[in-house]
Amino acid sequence: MSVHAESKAVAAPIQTKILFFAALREAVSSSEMLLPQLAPMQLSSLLTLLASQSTHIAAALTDREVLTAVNQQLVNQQAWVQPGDEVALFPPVTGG
Amino acid sequence: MSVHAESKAVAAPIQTKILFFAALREAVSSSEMLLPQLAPMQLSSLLTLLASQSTHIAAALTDREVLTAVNQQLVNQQAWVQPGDEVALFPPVTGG
Amino acid sequence: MPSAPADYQLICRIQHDDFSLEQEYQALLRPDCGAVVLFSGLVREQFQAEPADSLQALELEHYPGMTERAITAIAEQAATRFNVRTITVIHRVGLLSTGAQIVLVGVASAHRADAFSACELIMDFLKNQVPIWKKAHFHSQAQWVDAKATDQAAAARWVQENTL
Amino acid sequence: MPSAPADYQLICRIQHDDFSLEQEYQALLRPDCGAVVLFSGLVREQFQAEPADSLQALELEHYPGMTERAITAIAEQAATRFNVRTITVIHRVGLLSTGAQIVLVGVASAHRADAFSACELIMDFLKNQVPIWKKAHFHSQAQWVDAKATDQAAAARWVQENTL
Repeated sequence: MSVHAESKAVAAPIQTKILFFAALREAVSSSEMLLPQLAPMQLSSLLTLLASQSTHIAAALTDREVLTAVNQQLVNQQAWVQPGDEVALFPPVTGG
Repeated sequence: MSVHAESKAVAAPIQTKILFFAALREAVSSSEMLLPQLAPMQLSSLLTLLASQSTHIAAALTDREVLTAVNQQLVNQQAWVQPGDEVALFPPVTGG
Repeated sequence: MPSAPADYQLICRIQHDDFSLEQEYQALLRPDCGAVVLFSGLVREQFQAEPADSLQALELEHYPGMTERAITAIAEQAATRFNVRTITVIHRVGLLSTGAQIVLVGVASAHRADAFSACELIMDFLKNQVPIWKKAHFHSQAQWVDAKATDQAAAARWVQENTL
Repeated sequence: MPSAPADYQLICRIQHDDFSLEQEYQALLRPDCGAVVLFSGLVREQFQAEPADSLQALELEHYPGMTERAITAIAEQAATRFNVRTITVIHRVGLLSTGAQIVLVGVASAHRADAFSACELIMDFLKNQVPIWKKAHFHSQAQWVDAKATDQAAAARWVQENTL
């Protein structure tokens, strides 16, 4: 029983931080969300999971081009996200 | 006689100013010469005339690449020089 | 893959405060550098016809941490491809009025061609690969600035040249 | 043949005295310009091995009158080809020690690509078409600087692009 309890503790979901910037931050009305994540998943799946949280978020993600970064590196949606990673979603950049 | 005297006065040679710069100025040991010129001539002829003034000048003109300007415009040696023009001779430029 | 030379130096700052072009220029100078190229980007006047309005300010938002990482990676790419000694990138964030300085990119090198190329490459990538966004505040409304296709093309040309 | 826009402004000075990059930068700014590119050329350290010697100073000679005309023509060509508002060219002459500023080219425009291109074009032509010569003073001897083939190639590329 104690062994089972331990393995349950290991499998507990870790909070993956999702950051939103600029127009996307305004569209989702939030700059940061925590998404419980159990296992590695591709960014595309994580986005589907995120969109399932609310129609508001789903609309924000589909209404515009969204760039994606994992742990502060620009990546495409085939990239893998580990539980606890820092994921960022934002519109095309316009600095400089 | 007075008519002849007048036409001689009109045909009197005009001084064409020849300027030398940089390495060429040092080679001819002069920054400026005046060359009496009666009629328009091509720059190539004027350079031949100039070289005939001394072996020193002749050597200075043949020892290096010489760029040419007439009235402060870069020209090639087919350009025409009017009596009284400002002619400048110098090595390839190295400003900037 | 070649890496940036060991003696190459980068100054990178993201700040709200204004900067002094002269001070940054002096900090770039090295005895073996005969060429310095500086780019300064400013908030320029902008007018719109319908309804008649003019730009008051740009609001710049960024992604702290990733911005510095992205700029460092771009500068390192520039220093790897071109023979440069020092690079400075300063980008302001927050609310910046018309006429204000936004960004400074400075490069010092022995010869001019390297400094020009490195400075332009950094600016082109800064417009495309660094998480900074501009919101244009007009008197009657505010809107996020759209990314420009010309900026994508400008960055793409460095990639093409690289593969030649 | 197109000519430079009527509202384009040129500041051109040939002088022995040093210049302030900051002052010239401020003088270039216009409310409708979002981009300024500045090039500063300096006397860099130079060493020679045989006999061991180092550069003390450059001596710059020029052709008064023609220098200003040539620079004006080059700046006008830049303003005709690129959409720029203000151009500054300052070239120092006389004896300039190691570390001294030699030349400043500054360009202000609405967008960055025009300022970069105009500034680089002006520098490339300045190296090839303006009657200025450098003499390198080392401790043991002095020699006129030879024109470089790379500088000829740099200027030639603008001519090729023009005819495309």
